[in-house]
Amino acid sequence: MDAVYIAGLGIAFLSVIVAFYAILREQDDLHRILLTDLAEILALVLIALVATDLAEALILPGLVVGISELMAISEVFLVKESLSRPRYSPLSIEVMDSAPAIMSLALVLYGIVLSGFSGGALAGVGAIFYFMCRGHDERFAVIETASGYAWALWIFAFFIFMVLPEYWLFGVMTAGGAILLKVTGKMSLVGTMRGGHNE
Amino acid sequence: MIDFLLFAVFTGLLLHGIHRKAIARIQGRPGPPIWQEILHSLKFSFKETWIPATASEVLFVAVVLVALGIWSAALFILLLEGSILMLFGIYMLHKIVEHGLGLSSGSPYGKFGAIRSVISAASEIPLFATIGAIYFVTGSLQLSDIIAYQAANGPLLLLMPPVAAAMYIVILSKMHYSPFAIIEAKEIVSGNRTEHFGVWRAALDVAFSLKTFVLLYAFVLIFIGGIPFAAVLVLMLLLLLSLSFVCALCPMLSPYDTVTMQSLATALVAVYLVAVVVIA
Amino acid sequence: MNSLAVPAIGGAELHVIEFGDIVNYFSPYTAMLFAFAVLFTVIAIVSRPERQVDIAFGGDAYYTKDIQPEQLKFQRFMAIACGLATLGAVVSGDVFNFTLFTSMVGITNIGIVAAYKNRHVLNAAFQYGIVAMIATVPLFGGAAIILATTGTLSMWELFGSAIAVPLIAKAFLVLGVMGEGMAPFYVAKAEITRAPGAPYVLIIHVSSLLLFLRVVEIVLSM
Amino acid sequence: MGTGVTGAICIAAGASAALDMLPLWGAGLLIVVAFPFFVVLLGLWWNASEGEGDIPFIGY
Repeated sequence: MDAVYIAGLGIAFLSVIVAFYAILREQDDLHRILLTDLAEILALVLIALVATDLAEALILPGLVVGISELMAISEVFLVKESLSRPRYSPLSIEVMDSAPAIMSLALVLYGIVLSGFSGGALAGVGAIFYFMCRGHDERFAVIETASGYAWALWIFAFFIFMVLPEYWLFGVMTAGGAILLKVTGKMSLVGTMRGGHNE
Repeated sequence: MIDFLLFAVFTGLLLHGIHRKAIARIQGRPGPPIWQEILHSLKFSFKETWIPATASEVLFVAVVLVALGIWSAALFILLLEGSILMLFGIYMLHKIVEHGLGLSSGSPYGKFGAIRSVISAASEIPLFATIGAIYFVTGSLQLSDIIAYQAANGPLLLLMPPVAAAMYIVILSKMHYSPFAIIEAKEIVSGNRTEHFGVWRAALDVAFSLKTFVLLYAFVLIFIGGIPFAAVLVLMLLLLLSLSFVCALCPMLSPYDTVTMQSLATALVAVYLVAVVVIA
Repeated sequence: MNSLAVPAIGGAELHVIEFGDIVNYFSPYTAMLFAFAVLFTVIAIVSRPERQVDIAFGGDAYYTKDIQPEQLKFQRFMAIACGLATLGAVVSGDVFNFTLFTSMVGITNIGIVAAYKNRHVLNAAFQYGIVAMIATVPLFGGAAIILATTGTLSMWELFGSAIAVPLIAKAFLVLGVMGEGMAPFYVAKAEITRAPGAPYVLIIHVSSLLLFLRVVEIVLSM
Repeated sequence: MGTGVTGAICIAAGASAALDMLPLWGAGLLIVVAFPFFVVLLGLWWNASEGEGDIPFIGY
């Protein structure tokens, strides 16, 4: 067994113990959610210590599961404490009224150049920025529809890989473009979540 | 096979009757005749039957069928000398039956029974420790292998008494009138069985008689080994009478004490298990 | 290629379902667990929830609680999701997939009761959720340690006698699954049981019991 | 009707297992599925009807 792995494992366990002890000590529920997230990250650290391609592939589902658990608990916490959503605009900075269009355009364009997951994330940031600044009276359903079709296209691309592997280039391009659209669409929804008009 | 099943049903009901009679005699009461539970089941099956208006109909009925199904399956696992891991699985699934019985009717008494059943989930863990210890010692979980091992090395009851004690506690916690039977304590009427009347109750009696038969039979097979069937029955009866003594002499514990006792038992078996592994 | 180690305690392998490198299999034991999970998922789909009767203290009045249709739909959806996650976990032939499905069960369990606006139930669901989340640390940690020490997550290789799985990894796996709702981490679950919607609430217990049964088999076989 | 069918399945399964026509686990599976229905349906078949009781309730 690699010495580095052992050392890493030791440090990770030390952190786990610290995190668990903190959760034990903490009384405030909100802080406990945050500390739980900390502990969850340590689970990912344990996987990351394996440091192979497989470990990398395992972190993503672990992360997704962790985030969804966190969201579920946060939602329960909101309802439990009957916290209402803020009604005022949390950010009002002048530049947010003048800059968004050109910034978002640049981000989206660069995202399209990158394509795939990271491109989608970048373009999505651009879209979020736009929606955050310009308000969000956009047509929710249209974005969702586009992202749904993109997803179907993505799946379709996988079938190309499976059934007609010789057209792999077409499959890659389809999948890359579709995931770009989908991640963009989904991330831009983040900017419009929580209230606002929505048809 | 069906003949053995029916035999087990009636023997199980008879064992329930003997259990009641023994408890009554120990407590200085005359008690009902030993075939009382058989008559009971028949009586319930003749009674007018419907489903309470507040109940979740499908679940209300399905749980009864599940109870019958899992314990018939458990009996066949013993009969075919299958894996005791599956037996353990069925025993755990019985917990679901208890929850389902209590929750499906919408009755507050049933609900309390179900909640208590969740609380007393600690009672299942000693069985896990039992299975683990048996696996480490005999190297197999097939009942046929365990019986063969005992034929070669003597009964497991003498080889690892703490494990047998753990299983004894597990069986005890499922007996009627046991100190651990908080889920059907009188202060919540009949606990999770309160709303199951008529045919449903008769079917549950059949299922629970199978349960008693299976648990006693399993104990004898796992810890004594392969002996003639008549001797098995005698041993089952003796085991039942010892359980009756405990049930008759111990008061029913409060839910928290029950959980404490069961957790302690689990901890003791776990310590023993670790010791067995370390020595082995 | 896919044949389980001969003394597999769950019984001989009956059928293998491959999704690429994700392999699921049925042995008599996992088939039994699978059948049970299917049974209760179907019950959750077809049955109507019960109407809980509550007694008003200080009189003979009582009232029944009805579940609103939207809440019912949400609960039922979550219960079905929970059933499917359980199905995935009990037949998984891959330790990491098992842990993933286990944590998914944790999420859906919170979801089943989260829609019910009762302070006690929500409080319990919150505490249960925290425990379930913390439990993913030993759960994923166990799987990661198995991967690091043995180089594989496939049960076909792990169940063989050639590979020794460290005891700590096994203990972590069991601890993780127990954190998803077994004794002694189940305390909050008893309060959750108060929520109406028996067929859905029942799935919470079905899933955690089946996961526990599965992890027992995995840990003993390794 | 159902009582008869499920009862027949149980008996047939038991008999064919005894005659080696079915593997034991197969017969067991059949009985496990059929027996619960048999018990419940048997009870529902012979239990009292939902009509008037034969002793009128006269109150306490």
